[in-house]
Amino acid sequence: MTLPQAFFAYIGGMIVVLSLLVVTRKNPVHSVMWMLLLFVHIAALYLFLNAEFLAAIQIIVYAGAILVLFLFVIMLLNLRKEETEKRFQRQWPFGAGIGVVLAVFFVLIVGKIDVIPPLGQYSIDAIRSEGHIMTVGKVLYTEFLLPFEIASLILLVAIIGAVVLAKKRVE
Amino acid sequence: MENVIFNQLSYPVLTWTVFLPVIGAVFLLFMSSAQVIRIATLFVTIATFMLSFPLFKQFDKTTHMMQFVERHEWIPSWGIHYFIGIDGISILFIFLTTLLSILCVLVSWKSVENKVKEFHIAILTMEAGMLGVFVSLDFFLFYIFWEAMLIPMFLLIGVWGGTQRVYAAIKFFLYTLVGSVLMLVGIVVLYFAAGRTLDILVLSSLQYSLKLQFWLFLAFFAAFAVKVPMFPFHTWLPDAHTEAPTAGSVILAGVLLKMGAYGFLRFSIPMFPDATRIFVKPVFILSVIGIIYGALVCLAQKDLKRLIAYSSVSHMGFVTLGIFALNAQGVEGGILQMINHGIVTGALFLMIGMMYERTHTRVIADYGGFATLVPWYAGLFIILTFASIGLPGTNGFIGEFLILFGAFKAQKLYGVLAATGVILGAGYMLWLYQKVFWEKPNPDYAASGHHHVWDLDLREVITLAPLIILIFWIGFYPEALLSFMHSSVEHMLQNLNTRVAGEGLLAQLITEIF
Amino acid sequence: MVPLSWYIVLSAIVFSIGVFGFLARRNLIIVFMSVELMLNSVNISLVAFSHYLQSMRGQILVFFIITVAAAEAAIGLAILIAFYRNNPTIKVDEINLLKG
Amino acid sequence: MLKYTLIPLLPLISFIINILFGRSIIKSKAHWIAIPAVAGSFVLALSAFMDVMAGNVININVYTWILSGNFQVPVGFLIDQLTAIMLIVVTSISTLIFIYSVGYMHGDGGYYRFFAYLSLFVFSMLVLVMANNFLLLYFGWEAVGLCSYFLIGFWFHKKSAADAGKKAFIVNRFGDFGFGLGVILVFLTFGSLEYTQVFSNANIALGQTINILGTDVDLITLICLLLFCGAVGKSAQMPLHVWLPDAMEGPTPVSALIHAATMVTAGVFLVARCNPLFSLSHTAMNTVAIVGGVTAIFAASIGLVQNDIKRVIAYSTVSQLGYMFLALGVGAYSAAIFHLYTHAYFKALLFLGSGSVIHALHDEQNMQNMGGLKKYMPVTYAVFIIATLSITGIPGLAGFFSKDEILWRAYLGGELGRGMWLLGTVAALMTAFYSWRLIYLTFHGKFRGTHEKEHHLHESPKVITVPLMFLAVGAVLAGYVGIPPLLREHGDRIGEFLAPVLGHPQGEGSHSEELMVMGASIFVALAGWGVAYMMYVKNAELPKKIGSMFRPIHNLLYNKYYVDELYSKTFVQPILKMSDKVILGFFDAKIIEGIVNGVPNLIGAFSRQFRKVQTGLLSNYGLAMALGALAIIGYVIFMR
Amino acid sequence: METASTITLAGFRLIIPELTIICVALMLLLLDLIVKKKGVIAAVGIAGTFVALYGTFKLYGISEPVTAFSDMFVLDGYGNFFKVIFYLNVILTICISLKYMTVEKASFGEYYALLLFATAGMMFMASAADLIVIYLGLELMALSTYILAGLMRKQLRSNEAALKYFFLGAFSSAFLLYGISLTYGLTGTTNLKEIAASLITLNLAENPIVFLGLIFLVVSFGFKIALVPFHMWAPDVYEGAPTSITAFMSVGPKAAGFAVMGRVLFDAFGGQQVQWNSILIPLAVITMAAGSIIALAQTNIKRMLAYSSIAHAGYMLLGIIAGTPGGLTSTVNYLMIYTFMNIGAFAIIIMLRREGFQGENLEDYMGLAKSHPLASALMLIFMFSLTGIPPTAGFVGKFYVFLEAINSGYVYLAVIAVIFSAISAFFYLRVVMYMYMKDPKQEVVLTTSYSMNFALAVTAVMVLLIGVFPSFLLNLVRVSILG
Repeated sequence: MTLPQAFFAYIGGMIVVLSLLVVTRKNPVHSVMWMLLLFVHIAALYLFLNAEFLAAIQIIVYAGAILVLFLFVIMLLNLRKEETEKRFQRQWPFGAGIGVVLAVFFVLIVGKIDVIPPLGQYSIDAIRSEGHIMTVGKVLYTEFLLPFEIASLILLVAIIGAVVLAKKRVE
Repeated sequence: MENVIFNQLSYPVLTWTVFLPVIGAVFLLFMSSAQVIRIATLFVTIATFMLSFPLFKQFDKTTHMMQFVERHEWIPSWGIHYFIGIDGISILFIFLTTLLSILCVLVSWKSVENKVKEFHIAILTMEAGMLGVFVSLDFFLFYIFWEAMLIPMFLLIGVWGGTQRVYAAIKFFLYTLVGSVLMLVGIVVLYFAAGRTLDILVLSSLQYSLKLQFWLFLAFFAAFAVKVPMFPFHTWLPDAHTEAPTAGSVILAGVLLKMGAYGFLRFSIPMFPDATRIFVKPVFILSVIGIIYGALVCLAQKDLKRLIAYSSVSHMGFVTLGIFALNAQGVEGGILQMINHGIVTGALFLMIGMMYERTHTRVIADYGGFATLVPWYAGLFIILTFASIGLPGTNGFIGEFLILFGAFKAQKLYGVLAATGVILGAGYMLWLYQKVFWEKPNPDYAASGHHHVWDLDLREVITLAPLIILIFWIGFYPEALLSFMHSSVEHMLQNLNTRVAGEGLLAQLITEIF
Repeated sequence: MVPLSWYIVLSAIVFSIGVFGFLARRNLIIVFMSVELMLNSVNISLVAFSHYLQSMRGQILVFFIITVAAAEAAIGLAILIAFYRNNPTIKVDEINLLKG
Repeated sequence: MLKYTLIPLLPLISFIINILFGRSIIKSKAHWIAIPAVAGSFVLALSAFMDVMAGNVININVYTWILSGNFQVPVGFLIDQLTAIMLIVVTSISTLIFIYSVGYMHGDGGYYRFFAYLSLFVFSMLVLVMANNFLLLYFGWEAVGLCSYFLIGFWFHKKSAADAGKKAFIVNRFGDFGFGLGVILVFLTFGSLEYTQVFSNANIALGQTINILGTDVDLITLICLLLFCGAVGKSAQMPLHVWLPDAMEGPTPVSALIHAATMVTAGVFLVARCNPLFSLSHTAMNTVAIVGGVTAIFAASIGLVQNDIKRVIAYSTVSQLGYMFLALGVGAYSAAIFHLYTHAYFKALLFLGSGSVIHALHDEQNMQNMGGLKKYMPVTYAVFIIATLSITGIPGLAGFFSKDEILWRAYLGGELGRGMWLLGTVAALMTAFYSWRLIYLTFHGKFRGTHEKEHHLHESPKVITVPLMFLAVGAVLAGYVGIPPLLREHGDRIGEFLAPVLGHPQGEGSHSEELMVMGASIFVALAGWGVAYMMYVKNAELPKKIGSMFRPIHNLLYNKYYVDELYSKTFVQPILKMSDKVILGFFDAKIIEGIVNGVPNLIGAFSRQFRKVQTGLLSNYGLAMALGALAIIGYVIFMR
Repeated sequence: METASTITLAGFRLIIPELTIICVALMLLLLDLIVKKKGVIAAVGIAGTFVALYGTFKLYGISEPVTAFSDMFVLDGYGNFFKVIFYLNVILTICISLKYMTVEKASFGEYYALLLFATAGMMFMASAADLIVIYLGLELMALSTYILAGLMRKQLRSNEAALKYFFLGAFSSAFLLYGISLTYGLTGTTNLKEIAASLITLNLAENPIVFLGLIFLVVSFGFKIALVPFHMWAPDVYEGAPTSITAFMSVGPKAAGFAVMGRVLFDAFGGQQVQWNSILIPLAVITMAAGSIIALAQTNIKRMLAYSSIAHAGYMLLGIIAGTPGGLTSTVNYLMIYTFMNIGAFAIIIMLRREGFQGENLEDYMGLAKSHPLASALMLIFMFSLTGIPPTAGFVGKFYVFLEAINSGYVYLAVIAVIFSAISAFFYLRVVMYMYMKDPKQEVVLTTSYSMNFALAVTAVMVLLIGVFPSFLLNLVRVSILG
């Protein structure tokens, strides 16, 4: 096992374990905490794959914004009694079964995946020479201009939505 | 298009005939007084009837070709045309439809008090739909009219019907819909088999593979047999007939039931001659069962309208029997019998409706001795009774005799079996007449009784008179009607005979399918 | 060198765990987190593909996914709060006013 | 041509006028339209008869009635010798009965209706006899049935009358069922329905067979038997005789005209008319003879014990019709027509006479409640005696000549004919007995009815008695057109007159044999008279004694061999029960409706079950989605 | 393959309709702060949509498909036709919701903006030539509709509807993304045309992983168009959401789903028709079956129409299964017709809603024909059109779909479809039956407005017009899609 493989083995193993922890912990706050750790590992994986910018926003947006939002809501809703009740619902064996079968299917099907297509121009060297953020930025504002604009609209809608739905209004 | 005769008149006569009721219906929307609506509707139906007159005058009886043809682009991307015209088979139904529509308006003059406007709109759209079915020469157009009729009929039964009306209406609608959607699939398959056209004339002139014919025949059979209705697809009929208002029953019996048989004549037989040969026997068997079964059920009925409804099953059994005899007498008798049945059963329903207005009961046992109480009514009713039985001198005889002749010629055994229906027919109709009109009068309805019944008034006599006259006219001079159909029927049979491959069709089919 | 398939299998397993979480948990917030888990699994595979294909598209898509995820989180939690105000529960199996 | 067309048309016009305006305008003056019309027909018929006598056979087509493919039927009239005789019989008797009815039906609420129906009947009967093709014959055939239905049910408020009318029509339908098929078969065989063409081509059917349910049947026999079916129904032969006695529910003039003189003889006319066909088939001929002979004795035996005056005459009619068929069956067509002709007079006379009696007794028909009427009703009594002498075959009266001719021809008709002759002679014995029994019970002895009725007893008015006298003349003299050659050379004028249509009867016998036959029939006539005299005049207690001695036989006869009950039990009731309970109650309501309603109900049940899948739980929905995806993956990737 | 292109402003010309919609939406947000009358906002929204419609018609002139934004966006007749559907959808929805939202006490200015944002999302989906744009357009649409569904904040069922819609939507998004990632991983691209090219050049036609990706894509699209078994959200959400939004959702997202489904399957996976048909055929059958059958037992009319909409998705799918451009055309045609008849039906439902009266139960329709003959007549037309009875547009739609399915040899599917459509007639008829054949239980007062009348008039006229003279629509759709 080469070093990168060993590193992957660690990170991959941790990701799986942490994922399981996230979905099985009784206390949602604990789940959020495990998820935070999970995101850190995923960010590490991104780094490992030469995606520094993504690693950064993984931490900043996911861990920094989304998870905080989750925590915030959990606190807001003040779910104290949660810890005394069942964490799974009745159909959980089905869920588990489906999860396992799905995983088996996936592994059977995608397990032997390999890269066939002709490689693109963004080799590691190419990215390195320009810097990852620079590369991403350039592509984003040229080639992916339209999606970028749409994404901005999505964020706008999210703001409106949050305001409309959650704000207390005087009628 | 050299095999049709385009409309020779200066105006599109068929289009006017079909769509005048629709225009009338639209105008009704803007009227409010019930009486005005009735008069307007009567006016529209009479106008439609008048409009169809030139058809009879100008009709060329010597040719089988479609006449008064109009043909315009309609849906060019599907190769579908607005293509209408009539031949000797369809022209009589135009007459029947326009006539009965007038009578329907007349008979509803007093009996319909509720939602008058909607009722008359339904009647008019119904008329347009029925006429459309008979004039369509494009299968797509035909199907549109065929299905569109269901809507007003559904409402007629369901809104203005008797106590079980909702059940009857929905049963009627779904039953016929299931049949006709299968036909829709058949139509589409045919469309491709014929090279993207639904022109009925073209479709009838092509030769299809036996297997295709077989399946298409079945698909069409589903629609037509339900509509006829053939045993065992008949059970919607008693309910629909019984629960429908008088006008609805008249239209149902008078015209709607004819469409199935008309479909056989217009589509099944000309388009699928080989399959027709295969299906002659099953259709014969079902027809004969229908004749006897319907008659036997009549013997046990306790409800006036139900009895007449089941008698329709029996009578329509004769019609299909005649048509599938596939000889001139059988087919012409079948067509004539359709007209006859429309006249006689239509008139019977009219009369029962009139009586229902007086007595508010349809139970046979509630009647009795009415010949004393309402002699004119009884007199007209006996005419209908004997026309229904098929007494010589009435129209019923000509139709039944020709059918039996044709059937006997084609298949002796079935002709004999069918003829027993004539005996049973006399049995139940005379039993009905005796129970209603003879014996001791029901004191309830006598002049001193609680529910005084009165004899026919002028409006009612006018309503019935044309039908009574027709009964005798056709009975004594059937050529008046038969002469229209000779060439068309002859042509149809000629085509059938030249295109039939011969013996062993069934065996060939079995090998093709398996 | 780590083979591509390892990443993909990892992604698949995390995805399956997400599915399991979605189907099994009662707490809506954790259900939502399971969805995030599924998104992350997709991200892993996308970044891996991107890396191995030497293409930028995957990473750009990940960028968008993260953006959308943030928007989704905002809206989703807003809906949750709006719901909670009317019916103070976030148990999946207690939310069945609409059924049949 | 108009002349001949007017013969049936006049009564039709009378009918139309009476039925349309009778109720409101004409009312009790209906006979002023009906009688001239029928009398006019009579005059025209006489004129037509003259034309035929002059040797012209009239065959005219008025218009094409039905045309369909190669099937073509005209409305057309054929007036030949046979028709001419029928025309005379029908119109003359009709005229008399119309007049009679003026008195008989006086004051009845349905006076105009009665004359309307009678007119319609005359029209129909005339069409029947004048038709030049089978289908028009069929038209008249059914139309007389219709009139019979109306007239039997004339007093429709009586359930028995209504039932009887319906019964007559439906029983006749059974016969017509065969008749109709026969007509169709005639056309299919000969390509035409016109008599002239059919009969001239009759030979082409010889030897042809037709396959019915796997067995080959001789075509011509089948045709004849089918046609004969109609005759059996209309002429009330076994086994379709059941309607005629019940038909006595109608007014008596109707019984006289329709159910004795004219309509019921249509069957005889039909077979005679089709003699070219029947002559080709021995089987058919024998069938006709056997049915006739058996009916003759069967009906006569029933007549022996009946108490209803009209029923006795009705059974007598059935029996006499049996004679006619017997004659037809042995090939003595002209003898049958001869008897038809004479029978029309004496039987009409009997009926009208009984009508006179009934009228006098205010609708009393039971002979046990009569007696001693001769002093109150001398004219009626006299004509009754004449009619009875005639029907029993006392020499010199009409019945003797025709009956003797039939028996003689039967005697000559080979082995079967000999048997038939025996049956006929026995039936003649019975005829004599019940005829005289009727006279004695009605006119002799003491009146057995109530005093009130006795008080009102009186002779009928002129309008009734005058037609009776006319008929009595007919009953005496009608026979002299057919005197046997034995008694007078060329005496059989009617036979010779009919010969162009009906041919000459076969078979020759010696004079001694003929005298023996004649003697036998005279002997049985007298013997029957004597027995009746013994039993009902001499020793009034005898009938009861004999009745109790042969109780089972008496019951059997009195109940008409239980034929009605048999039909009801084996045929009518099972069909009614089956259609109610099995077909309507079970098959239609349970099986077909079960399927028709069952499928939607099943779908509805599915619907109610499946909607439970929609639990409202978010996770379940997710589960469904995931399962769906999984299933697709499994199915598409691993299964394929 | 990938080239870093420069920003071309020329591309913006092609998205002028989208930009118009977005700008109007933003304007409405601002306008909401100044104007109190919602009618004005609605009017501006409608006017803006008409401007966009005008723009789309202007762009219709471009006969050949034109791409822009480095092939992420394609302007062609297919997309344009769908955009017309979306415009109609949003215009009619605004028309029918003006009064209604006041009754529901949820008359927010944002409502109209969100409708437009959702529409913009759909428009991007319809014109997307790239999976990334599809994803983002879909999310834009979805997020907006989640909010709209939950707009009646005080009503628990609206909350619940939004909640379920949101969670399941997010769940299905994950599937979509997984599908995209697999496709991307194998073909190296997300551009639809390039995917198609790669599948051929890289010989991936039989590759199970591509197949897996395809399945996931179909699953997520199936979610949007409510195919069984991915339909489970639909009844609940349709019932809980504000009725106007139900109308909007039952047409817009469904049409958008079909738009991307058609594009992805035909453009990207055109060579794999056999494979995707093996997925779609069973889905279509159970969709028609479940939709038609379960609807029979419903008593809430919105819920019933939800199931009906599921069944209709099954019929529409037949056109795609046919696998020919003609088949696709028939589906698109069906969608257009469905827009009219479905929104019309919902409009009537909305009219029944008033203060203190839900008007959603079938019983509420009892005897409606007596008190409101015109409204009942219109409902009757819509119901018969949904059943597919001529001479209404519904029949034309069904006929075309069957035509194409049979043309491609799927006679048995057509038979199954017609049988289920006959079964479905029962529950449509029941509405008619309640209106016409029962006696009213209570007084029903209709909430009408000019805009509502306008919407009803448009839908009813179109339903009848297309039913009798389908040619103009057929020509339009054929020109749009077949070129």
